[in-house]
Formats: sequence, structure tokens, C-alpha cells
Amino acid sequence: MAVAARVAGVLLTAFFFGLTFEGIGRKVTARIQKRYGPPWYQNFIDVLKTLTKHGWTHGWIFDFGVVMALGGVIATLTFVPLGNFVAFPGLDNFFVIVYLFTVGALGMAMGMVGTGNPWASIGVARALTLMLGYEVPYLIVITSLLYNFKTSNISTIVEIQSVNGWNIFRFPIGALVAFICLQGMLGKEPFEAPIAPAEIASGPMVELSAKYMGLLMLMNTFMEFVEISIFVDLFLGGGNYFEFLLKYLTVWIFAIMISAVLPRFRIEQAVYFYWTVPLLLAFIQVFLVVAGM
Amino acid sequence: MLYDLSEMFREALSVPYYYLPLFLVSVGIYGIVSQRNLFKQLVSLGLIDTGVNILIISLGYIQGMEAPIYSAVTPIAKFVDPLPQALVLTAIVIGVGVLGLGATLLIKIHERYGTLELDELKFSKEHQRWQEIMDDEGDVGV
Amino acid sequence: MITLLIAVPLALAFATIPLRKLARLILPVVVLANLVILFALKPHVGKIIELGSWPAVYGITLFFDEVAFYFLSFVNMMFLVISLITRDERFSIPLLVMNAALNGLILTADFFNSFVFLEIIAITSYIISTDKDNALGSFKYLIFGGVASIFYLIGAVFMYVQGGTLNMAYSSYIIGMSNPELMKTALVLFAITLLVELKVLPFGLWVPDVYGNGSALTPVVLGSVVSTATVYLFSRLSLTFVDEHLPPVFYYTVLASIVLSQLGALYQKNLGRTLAFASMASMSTVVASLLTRQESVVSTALFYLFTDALAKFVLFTVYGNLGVANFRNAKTTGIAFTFSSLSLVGVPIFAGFWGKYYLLKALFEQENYVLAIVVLVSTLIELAYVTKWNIEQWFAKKETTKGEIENIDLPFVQKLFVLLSALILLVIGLFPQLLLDKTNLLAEKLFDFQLYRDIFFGKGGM
Amino acid sequence: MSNRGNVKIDERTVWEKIADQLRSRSMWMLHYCTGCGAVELPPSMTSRFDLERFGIGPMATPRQADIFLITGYLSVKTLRRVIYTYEKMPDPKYVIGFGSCTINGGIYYDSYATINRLDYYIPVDLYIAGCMPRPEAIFEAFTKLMEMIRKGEANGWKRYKENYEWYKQNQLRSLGEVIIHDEFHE
Amino acid sequence: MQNILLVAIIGSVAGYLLSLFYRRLGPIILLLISLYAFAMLWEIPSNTAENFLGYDVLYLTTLGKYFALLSLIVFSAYAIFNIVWIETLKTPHAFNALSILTLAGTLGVFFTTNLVVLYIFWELTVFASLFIVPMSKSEAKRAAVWYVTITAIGSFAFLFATFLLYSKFYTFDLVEISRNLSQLPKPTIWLVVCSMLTAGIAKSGVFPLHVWLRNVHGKAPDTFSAVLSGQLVKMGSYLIALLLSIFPVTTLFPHFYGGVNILSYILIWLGNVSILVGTLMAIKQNDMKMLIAFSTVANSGYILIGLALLDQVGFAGGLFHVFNHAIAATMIFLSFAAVVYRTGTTKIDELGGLIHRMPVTFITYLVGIISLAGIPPTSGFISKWMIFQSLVSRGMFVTEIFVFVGSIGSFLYVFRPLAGVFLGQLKSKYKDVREVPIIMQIPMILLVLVTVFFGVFPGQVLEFIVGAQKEFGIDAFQYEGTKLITSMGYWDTWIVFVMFAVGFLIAAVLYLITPKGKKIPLEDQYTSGEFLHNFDLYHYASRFYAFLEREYGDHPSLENLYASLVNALKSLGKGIDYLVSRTASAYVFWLGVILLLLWKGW
Repeated sequence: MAVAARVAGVLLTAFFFGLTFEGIGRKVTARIQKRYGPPWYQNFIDVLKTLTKHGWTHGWIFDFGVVMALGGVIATLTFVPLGNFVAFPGLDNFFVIVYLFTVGALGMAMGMVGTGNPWASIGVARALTLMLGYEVPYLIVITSLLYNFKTSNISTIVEIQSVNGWNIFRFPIGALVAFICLQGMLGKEPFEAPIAPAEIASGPMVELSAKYMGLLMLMNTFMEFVEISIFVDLFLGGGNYFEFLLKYLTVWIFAIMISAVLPRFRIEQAVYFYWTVPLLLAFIQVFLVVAGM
Repeated sequence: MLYDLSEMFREALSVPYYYLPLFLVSVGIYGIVSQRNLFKQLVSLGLIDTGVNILIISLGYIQGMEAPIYSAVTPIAKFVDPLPQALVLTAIVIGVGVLGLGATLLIKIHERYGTLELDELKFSKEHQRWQEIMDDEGDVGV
Repeated sequence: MITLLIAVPLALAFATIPLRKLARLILPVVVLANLVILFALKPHVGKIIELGSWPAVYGITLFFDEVAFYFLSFVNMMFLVISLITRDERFSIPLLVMNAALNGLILTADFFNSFVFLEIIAITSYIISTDKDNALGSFKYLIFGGVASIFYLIGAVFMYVQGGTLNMAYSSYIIGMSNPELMKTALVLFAITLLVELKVLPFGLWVPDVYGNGSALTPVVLGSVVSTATVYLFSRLSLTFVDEHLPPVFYYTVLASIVLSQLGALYQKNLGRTLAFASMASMSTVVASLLTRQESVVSTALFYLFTDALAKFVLFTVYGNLGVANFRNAKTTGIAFTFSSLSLVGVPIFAGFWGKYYLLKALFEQENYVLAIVVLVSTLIELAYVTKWNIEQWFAKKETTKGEIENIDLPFVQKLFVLLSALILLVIGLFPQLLLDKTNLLAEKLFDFQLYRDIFFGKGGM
Repeated sequence: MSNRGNVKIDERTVWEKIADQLRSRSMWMLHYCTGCGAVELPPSMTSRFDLERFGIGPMATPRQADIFLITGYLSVKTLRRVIYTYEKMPDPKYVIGFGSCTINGGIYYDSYATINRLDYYIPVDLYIAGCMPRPEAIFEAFTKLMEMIRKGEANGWKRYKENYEWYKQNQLRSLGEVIIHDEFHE
Repeated sequence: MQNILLVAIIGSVAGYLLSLFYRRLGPIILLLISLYAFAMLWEIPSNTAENFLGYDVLYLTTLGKYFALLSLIVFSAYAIFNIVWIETLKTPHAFNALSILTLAGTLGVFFTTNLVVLYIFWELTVFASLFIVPMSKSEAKRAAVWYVTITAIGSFAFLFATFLLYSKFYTFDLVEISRNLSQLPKPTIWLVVCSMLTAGIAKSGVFPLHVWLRNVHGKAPDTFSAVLSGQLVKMGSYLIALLLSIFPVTTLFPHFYGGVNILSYILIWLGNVSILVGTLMAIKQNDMKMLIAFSTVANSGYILIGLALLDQVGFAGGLFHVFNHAIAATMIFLSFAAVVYRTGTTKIDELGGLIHRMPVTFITYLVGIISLAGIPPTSGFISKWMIFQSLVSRGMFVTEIFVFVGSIGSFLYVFRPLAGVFLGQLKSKYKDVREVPIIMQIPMILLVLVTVFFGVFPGQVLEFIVGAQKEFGIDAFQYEGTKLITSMGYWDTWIVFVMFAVGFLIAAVLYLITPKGKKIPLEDQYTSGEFLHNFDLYHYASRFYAFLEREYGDHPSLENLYASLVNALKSLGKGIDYLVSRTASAYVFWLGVILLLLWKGW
């Protein structure tokens, strides 16, 4: 039962804090644009409003895709350690989380293309290409970390950091590369080509009416929660639950600030960028790790 | 006078025995390599045959002996070695056979291509048709 | 008694002119008679036959031992099959004469005698190669054959002048004792003439035009029968009488000939010429392994020779009669063609595989890596075009441009023999030991000059 | 929401009420500018007036939009697209008509190409007077609409559903077959 | 083992004869033979030696048993599918006979460690499968010739090495050879091992010799490409696994980097390049079968890397990936065969929206690509996870780049047929396409169950792999029930599956309590206000990753290189042909040249 409680705890934190931080994010963007912006609970209202509307479905594959997407991301969420609060202590292997994460992505992609709208296919094609872009340097940097600590268990790395200091200071280049890739994962401004509202009518979400939009927004929040919490666990060390949330917020605000001011990359520019600058930095990081930094 | 002519002729000829056949064979081979006319090649083949036959006979020659024709006048002991001459007989017969066959083939070629000149032969329509058969492209290229 | 093998075909060859209507039957009957005589005389193997009871050194002698027996049986077996298969009896006279000459060539122990038989074979093969009115190709062959044959004559006469006798055993023994240098030059002269018939490339340039003329008779007769007899003579001369190597020039030309003829075959777009090049390649492989002068390699070379001759027989007969066939409506012929072509390439369950397997094994034991690699590379190239042609014929496009194919399938007789030889290849493929023991015996016999000479000196007469 | 004997009896269930509360606080506007009034929207969304404070933001597709702004005169061709898009929007949807052109055709009332009365074709919940109302008027309208939703009076979409036939007839009469046949295709 | 082989060989002849009466009997016989062989083989304990027709050459290693069972699964699925599919073939009798012969050949290869017998069965398989390839399209003929020639390069190199070893040790038995292999001088060891591995590399389509894969798998008869890429490619991987584990590679070759010897490092680099080539080329393909053919190249690269690591986790990962790729490739090709059976075309941009007409085929393809891409609930992830763990623990970061590009790239190219063929707008031409008959659906569903079952309970497959590792002295992979343990960390397949189910449940609950969406037809799409009358065009499938392809558009193509090489050889042949068609004067000239050489080079 303790496991169920812990899992519920993780999910509720993700739900509650995810949406609140998104609200705070919108407020920060508004502030940057010299306006007040919506209240912090605006995202709760948006999600619940969409869940009450009467939308349309494009067949069983569309529903199955949306449910699989949300289910996959929830499953990934349960394995992610929040600071020292972990649902399954030993089992949060980094590769398992990254690849379980792709179940959600594949479910969403399949559902959206299942609607039959070519905007969605273009959006998903861009999303997958972007993923090819940011995933390679990200995995290289993280594996160099894993190689350094000789374990691929995130919670053990969290404990190590609580002993001898945050990794962000020991591997500054790695942290930088990870953050750039994080920006890509979140789908925030410089790398927003897959869901560009003006170009391809918000990409995959073109046919999402009412509740499907709500479920997908929830999924998006959980995805962001997973991505940022992995970054925080690996680079900003341990500490109890509240310290974790504080670090989460700072990283989130930092990401929002960058995305508020930057225009949008074209998709091949994004991949070209990812495979030159971050990959080079990742290699420098690897060289340092292997050379026994 | 007649006698010293043959004498003078004999000194001129006192070159080693293989000069004449070598000369004949090389003329024959040059003939085949250079001539563009098929019939001339056949003639040069004949030339080579004769050259070789002469070589064989000269091999069997013993200085100062007589031709091995068995008649009352010539005693047994004074013959040159008769065996190469026997061999030459067969060789000549074979040469005749080959040349005869060559001539028939030439007639056949002439009937078909209308010429014996190698250059014209190449561009005759008959040759073209044969060339096409040679390269009808099967649809499987390696 | 054994002289009947030469006399009967020669005599009856010219008897066919008056007996016009019997012409079709004479050839098979004669060849059958040869076989019967041959097997009847099997127990008297290892005898000399002095013609006209002149003693060995002076008279013309025939020598009938195991090697001669197996080669004769193979040659006459092939002749029997050919005679049953050919439908046009225009060539029955030259074939009979050639049969006599072939038997003579294998039996004779006399240099000039072998020259005469060689020349008769040459003339008859010129005549046969004019099939499908290929006069130009045959004329070229005639000129080149004529030029090349003079070397054999010169060599024979030299052996006579030095050794004092035309008998092979005597003269090679005496010359071998007195000055081996001349023996070597004589062997080179013999080799030049024989290599023309053995289709090694610089000498075998005439082969594609003659073999590729589309007739079923020429390539089979020349390819399988005459080449095998010439291999016998070549191995007899170069292995038994001379125990040094031929000059290295020959070895390198033969190696080059293997690869180049395979490449030539790869380029060909016409099946006939491809098969011609293929037979050149396989014959040069046999010659190359003979030149290595090691007994194990020679025995595998003979194994390879017999299986290859059988396979080529099938391929040429099918091509001769059907051209580029569509096997979909000639299934059994197709299977036979594929079996023999795969055996040619060396696919495991066929005889060709054991040919290549034993050859490579022997080569590796002798550390002769160069020839092994050449054989492997040539098989690889052969694999490419053989597969191409097999697939081309199995999966031919239904609507062939030249309207309906005139001869859809082989007539029954030919189909029977083609299937029979394909099955023989399969049987040898499953039980290679049958043929291997025979070839080991042959190789061992070919190498001991001692036995060959003692019989002559011991004057065992008929 | 029927007002028999002008006593408004609220027939909505508790869930409906909560839902309306939510719908009023987070309205998504369809990013589809049909007329000249659309130019007023950007200033209302940027830092001076900031529509996002009320949870109102532009959405790219009708599938996610709640409010449909008809910002000015409607030509026949645009009306065809407006109806096609209106039917694409999920159910509780509200229409706001900008300016007098949507009420009686405005200054183009006598043109052959414009539609004089928007209400015949799609149910309009709210009109904003003014030949292109300024952002302040737009804010006035939005707060009015939020207040109507909370009270459950903004039932244009229900009216459209109930007398769908009437609307369809008006549309057919003036546009001919809406979707299939028009001058571009057959 | 001997009677399995004999039954299979006799079965092929019986298959030919029986299918003359009724063409569907052939696949039934193939099915019976493979089931019989599977049952018999399951009982035979590994390391049993038997004789075959008198020669004691058969020796069953655990590795051989594992590969044989895997190939029997593939062949039985292929046979069931064929029962109905055989109708579309023009020459079914030869097809049946040759496919049974291919089965016999592959089983023969797995049952022996005697080099010559291995070569014989190897050639038997190659030539049996050769004649099946051109049975479909006409341009498959050219592909078949390429297939044989390139595989022959490998097998002749293998033959060369076999005889070289025979001339040194006078034995053909691999185990004995490996025991005293170290006596040979260093260069000979290199020559022998490399030429033997070439056979494996040629057959499994690894980088330098992968050129034939695209055409052969793309143009072979549809179900046979399932066997080709699912099973015949695994023969190459089997040979590599056998050689790497039997030969004492770690002691023979010096240590190079990250605990890996020089030979394995070269193999790993070959694997890397084939992953890169396979992935990038697969993304470009528009023909779905050629796309999956290139994915086979990439996955053979994965297997090669896994096997070359030769350690506790990597080697196990390589072997497990053999299982996953075989099953996944078979599933995908069977679903493509079903699509082609109904629509007749393999081009992605001509198809679309088939999910609405062929749901079972879609599910098979979906689970197939989930396993191929290596996503957790299916078995594909386990093997990729193992390979990643091994690579990370050794710190081989350059290889990791290629491996990550390969695994992420696999999402891209598997998604292209998913979006182009199954999802999106249903073309009007295929409006009335029906689902494939039941018999075709059975193997597909069976394979789906197998993938998901082994994804959650990999115990049975791991048991074989651990057995193979113990047999060759590599320290075995540890696992307890469903928990996979490595030095770098462990995870539990069962708990992941449960949590995935829980997540799915929560999402389903959320989905059900909210108001139900109304089903609308496929034509009711947001078209930004535009009226569309021909929805066939409203489908994004051709040049799916145009922006990515532009990045590496003008890449060097190995196929053209090989083609130009062959043309060079043929031009040499043309030269010979020119010489030959000259007249007698030329012949005599060459005779003169030889005489001159003789005269001088006496």
C-alpha cells in the first residue's frame, strides 16, 4: 500500500505543481511583455473547461492514441524520483525512463496522425526530427554522467550529490548541454516548430476538440514535469521534497524567460544547431569525464 | 662453264642448313600477320608447311651421301637417312589436306560475305547481323 | 586386337559414302563396337602392341594401359552419346575419322604417329566447326591450327634426330640421359601445339567464334571429347616423360587465361559465347593444375576435368537445340540445365563441388595459395554469370519478341541423355569416392616413368 | 434558460453551473479575422489592455475555440467559410458581432455582396456597437459575455441546435448549398 | 537432429509433388515440418553430437539450438501466412519446395560446428533462397544475382579460411581448431578470422556488404522477404556469434580500448557505420519493404555491436536482439504482405488510412514497430537496454552516438509507413478494401502475443542466452524472474508493465468520465476554411522527412560504387572479346609474342 500512496503522491504533485508552475510561467512571460497575465490558477480552469466541452472523435485509434499517450506519460512519471521522494526506490533506471517516455510520445503521434489531418502528420514529422536533434547530445552528456558515477540509477546519483555537491558545478558544460536539450524537449520557443500555431495550425493538436485537448494539455504538463525533474535530479542534487520543488521552479522560470524572448527555429536549423554546438560541447564534457576530471 | 656456275652456286649455298627453312617460315608467318586477304593467308600457310618440310629433310642429310632411291646403280651404304624423308611424305599429304580444306572454306566465305578482303568483311551486312545475335541483351544485367 | 579401335572406324568412315541409307546407323554401331572391344580387352591392360610385328624401338607401337583405358572409355562413351544425339548425319564421316584418330592418339606410343593423329583430329574438327555455316570462324581456326601444328612436327623430328628413334619411351629416356636441355625445348614445342587444343587463352583465341556458332554438335565434340584426349596427351608428355617444370611463362599465361576468360564470359550477352569462354576457363584450370606437377593436384584436376566435361555437354546440348530457352515450358530440360550449371559452379550437392573441394584441398596442402585464390576468384565470377543465365531462362518474359519460340523443348532422345548426365553429376555429387579412386589411380600411373619404360624395354609383345 | 413570465428559472444542473463558471473564466478566441474590426484585437491582447488577464487567448483551430468573433461586414463568400467554421467548433460556443455591419449591414447595407443581418445565419450572443469598437468596448463586451455565461443566458449554440432547420434554410436561400457547390469547384 | 534434417529435405520434394495437386498443401507441409522440428528440438539437450549419413559432424550447441528454435518460429508463422497467400504466386510449386529446402539448409547450418558441413548447408540455403527471390517482380532478377554474388564473396572467403586451417591442423572441427589456433603466426590468425567473419558480415548485411539487402528484400515475394530479413540474415549473425565465442578472441588479440580487443573494436565500428547507413537510408525510402530492409541493416549493426562486446551484458543484449529483430521483422513484413495482398502496391505515398479497413494488420505493424524501435512494454527494449548498459559501463561514447542515432532514427523511419500507409486519409481507390482472411491474421496475432509476452517475461529467452554464454565461458547475465540485473543498475519488466497498465487505467478513467465525443467521418477535417472535394490529396506521405533528407541529400552511394566496379570488370571482358573476334593474323601475332617471351624468359 505504501507504494500506491507514494505513486499517488507523485502523480498529485505532478498534477498540482505542474499546472501551478505553468500558471506562474505564463505570469512571468506576461511580466516580460509588460502586462499582468492570467492568475496563477488559470491553467486549472483551462484544463477543467476543456474537459466539460462536447468534442468529436476520429475513430478508435484517435481515442486509443490519446489514452495511450497520457497513460504512458503517467507511467513514466511514477518512476521519476522527486528529490529523495521516490515511488520505486531501485527501479528508476535512466534508460527505462527515457524509453518509457517515448511510449507517450509515440501514442500521441499515432493518435494525432490517426485523425487524418495532414497538419498533424507534418507536426509529428517535425517533432520526431527535432527529437533526433536534441536526444543525441542529451543522451551523450547523461551517459557521461552515468559513466562517471558508474551507475544508471537516478536516485543513487541524487544521494551522491547530496554528499559531494551539485553536479552543475562539477560538470558545468554537461549541465549547459542538458539545459539546451531540455529547452528542445519542453518544446519551448526556440524549438517550437512542431506545434507552431501560425505555420501548421498548432501541429498535432489541430483536430483536438474539447476533452482531448484537456487530456493532451495534462499530458504536456506531466511531460514537462518529468523532463525538468530528471534535469533537477541529475544536476541540482538531492535534498527533500520542497527543496526539489524550489529548484524545479527556478529551472522552469529560467526556461520560460529564455522562451519568452526568442523567435522560432526552422526545423532543419534546429537539428543542424543541435548536432553542432551541443554535440561539440557534449564531446568536450565526455573528454573531461574520460580524462578523469 | 656450266660446271663452275654450279660450283659457284654451291659455295653461295654453303650456308648452314636451317637458313632456308627459317627464311621460308618467317616469310609465311609475316604473310599471315600482315596480309588483309584471306586467300593470301592460306598461301602463306602453305609456304610455312613447305619451309618445315625442307627443314626436316635437311636434318636427315649426311654430307656426300646419295638420295635414298633404291636402284641398281646406288649401293646400299651410300644413302642419307631415309626416315625423315618418309615423315615428310606424310607431312606433305597432311599439308595438302589442310590447304584443300582451307580453299573450300574460302569459297564458302566468299559465297556468304561476297568478299575475301578483311576490311570489307568487317562491314558486310552478314557480319553485322551476326554481331547483333552476339549481343541481344538479356534483361538480367549483372 | 586393340588396333581394331583405330582400323574399324577408319574403314567404315568411307564405307558410308556408298551405303547412303545406312549412314545414320554406322556411327553409333562403330562406337558401340569400340566400347565392346575396349571392355573385352580390359584384362590385357599393360601390353604393347607392335604394328606389323616390328620390335618396339623401330616399329610403330601402341601402348594400352589403365590410363589409356579410362580415357578411351570416356572418349568413346561421349562419342556414343553424341552419335545418338546428333540428328543430321552430314558429319558422320568426319566424326568416324575423328573417332579413329582419337583412339589412335590415346593409344600411340610414337611421336610422329601422335603428330599424324593430332593432324587428323585437327582437320576433322575444322570440318565439324563449319556447322551452322560458320565458315569464317572455322577458317580462322584452320589457319591458326596449321601454324601451331608445325611446332609439334619440329619437336617430333628433333626427338627423332637426337634420340635416334620415334618411340616416345626410348627417345625420352635416351635424351633425358644425354642432354635434358633439348628435352625441355621439345616439350615446349609440343606444349604450344597442344595448348591450342586445350583452349588456354592466348592459344585459344579461336574458341569463342567456333564454339559460339550456335550448333549443338561442334562445342560438344570439340569441347568435351577432343579436349579430354589432348589433356591425356599433354599430361603423358609433360608428366611422364619430363620431370622438370615447363618454363614459368606458361604457368602465368594459364593463370591469366583462367581469370581473363571468366571476365570475357561475364561480359558476354550471348549464351553460346559465354559457355565458350566458360569452357576455356575450366580447361585452363585443368591445365594450370597439371602444370603444378604434384600427384594429388593432378588427380583432382582429372576429377574436375571429367565432371566439367559432362556438365559442359549438357549445357551446350541444351543451348544448341533451344537457344536461350524458356524453361517454364521445358521443365525437365530446365532442371537438367540448372543441375549441371550449378555443378559447374560448385554448389555442394553436385559433382562440381567435390571437384573444386578436392582441388582446393590438394592445393592448400601443397601451399600453392596463388592458384587456389585464382580458382576461387574465377568461381566467384562464374557464379555471377551462371546465376544470371539460369534466372534469365527460368524467369524469361512470357511474350518473347521473336514470336513463338520455334523449338519449345528438346526432342526425347536428347532430353533423355541430358537428364541422364545431370543425374550422373548428382550421383557423383553424393558419392564422390567412385570417381576419385579412379583418378588417383590415373595420376599415380601418369607419374611413374619407370613402369612405362620397363614394359617397353622388357619387350612384352602382343 | 427560459424566461417565462420574465422570471428567469435557472434549469442548469450543479455541474452545468460549475462548468459555466469555468467556461466564463477561460474563453478561447478563434484566430479568424473576418472583417476590419480584427485590427482592434492585437492591441487588446498586448501589454496595454492584456486580454489574457481574463483567460482569453487566441486559438489556431475552431476545434479548440469557444468564442467566434465576427469583426465587421460579411461578404457572401466569407459567410460560407464562417458557417463552415462555426459548425467545426465544439459545443458551448458563443458568437460576438462587432460593429453595426453584423446588425443591419452597416454602411454596406445596399451592397449586393454583403449580408445585412448576421442573426439569420448563425446565432449571435452579443453585439458591440461602434463602427469598429475600441478595445475598451471589446473589454466591456467580454465582461458582459462572461457574466451572461455565468448566468447561463449565452445560449446561442442551443438556439442553433434547436431551430437548426430554420438557420439552414436561411443559409441555403442566400448561399445556395453551403458546402458542396460553389463557384470555385463545380 | 539427423532425422529433422532428413525429414526437411524429403519434405521439400514431397512439398513439390503435393503442391502439384493443390497449391495450398505446400505451406501446410512446411508448417508440419517446422512444428515437428520444434517439438523434437525442444527435447534434445544441447552439446549432443550425432552423425549425419555416416559422418559424425552434427553437434548441437546451445547457441545453435537457440537460433534453430527462433528460425522455426519464423518459418511456422511464414507457413501459416502462406496457406492463403500462395494464391497470388505464379509458380507456387517451386516456391513451396524451395522454401522447405531453405528451412532444411538453415537448420543444417545451426546443427553443426564442422566447417565444411557448415559451408555445404550454407550454400544449400543460399541457392535455395536464390531461386525464390525473382519469383515476384521482374527487376528482382537483377537483385537475385547481386544477392548470390555478394554472399558468395563471403562464403568463398570462408572456404579459403577453412582450407587454410585444414592445411595447418588437418581437421575441420571448429572446437578443435579454436583450441590450438594460437600456434599460428599472428598475420595468419588475422587472415583466417577476418575471412571467416566476412561470410557472417556478407550474409547479415553489415556495412561494406549490405548493398544487396535493399533490392532483394524490397523485391522478393512479400512473405519470403519476411523469412529473408527475419531469418536468413540471422544465419550471418549466428556465424559471427559462433566464431566470436569459440575462437579465444580476447586472448588472441591485444586489448584496445574500453576493455575491448582490437578485432571486436573493428567489428563494433562496422556495426556503427551500418547503423548510420541503415538509419539514414531507411528514412529516405518511399517503398515500405525497402525501408524495413534498411532497418535490417541497422539492426544487424546492433547485433554485431552487441556480439562484439563479448561481455556479460553486451553479448546477451546482442543475442536477445537477434530474437527481437527476427520476430519484429517477420511481423512487419507479414503485415506488409497483407497490405500488398489487398492493395497491390508497396509505395507508401499511394496508400493511406488503411487502419479503418485493416485493423488487425495495423495492430501487428504497430506492435512490430514498437518492438523494432525498442519501446518498453515489448521485448525490443530489453535487448537495446542491455547494449546501452554495456556500452555506458565501458565508456565507449563514440559508439554510443551511433547507437543513439540508430535508436532515435528508428522512431523516425518506422513512423513513416505508420503515418503514410495506415493512418491519414483513406484513398478512394481502397475504400472497399477488406481485412485479410483469418488464416493470415493468425500468425500476425500469434507474433504480437509472443513479442508482448517476452517483453514482460523474458525469462525463457534469457535462459537460452545464459546457457550459450556459460557454454563459451563468458560470465552469464544475471536475472531473477523478471528483474534484469547489471553492474550499472537493474529494472523489473513486470513492474514497468504494471505501472504502464495503471497509467493506462488512470487515463482511461479520465477519458470515460468526461463527456463522450461524437464520431465524425474522416472527411470532417479542419481545412482552414477551404472546401475540399478530393480528400485523397489531403494526405501527407510522400517525402515525409523532406527537410531532414535535404541535410544529407548528396551522400556517396555504395551501390553505384559496386556497380561501377562490375562495369570495370565487364569492360576488361569486352577487351578480351575484342581480341577474340579478330582474325587469324591477330592469333598468330599473339603466338609470336608468346614465342618471344619464351625465347627471352628461358
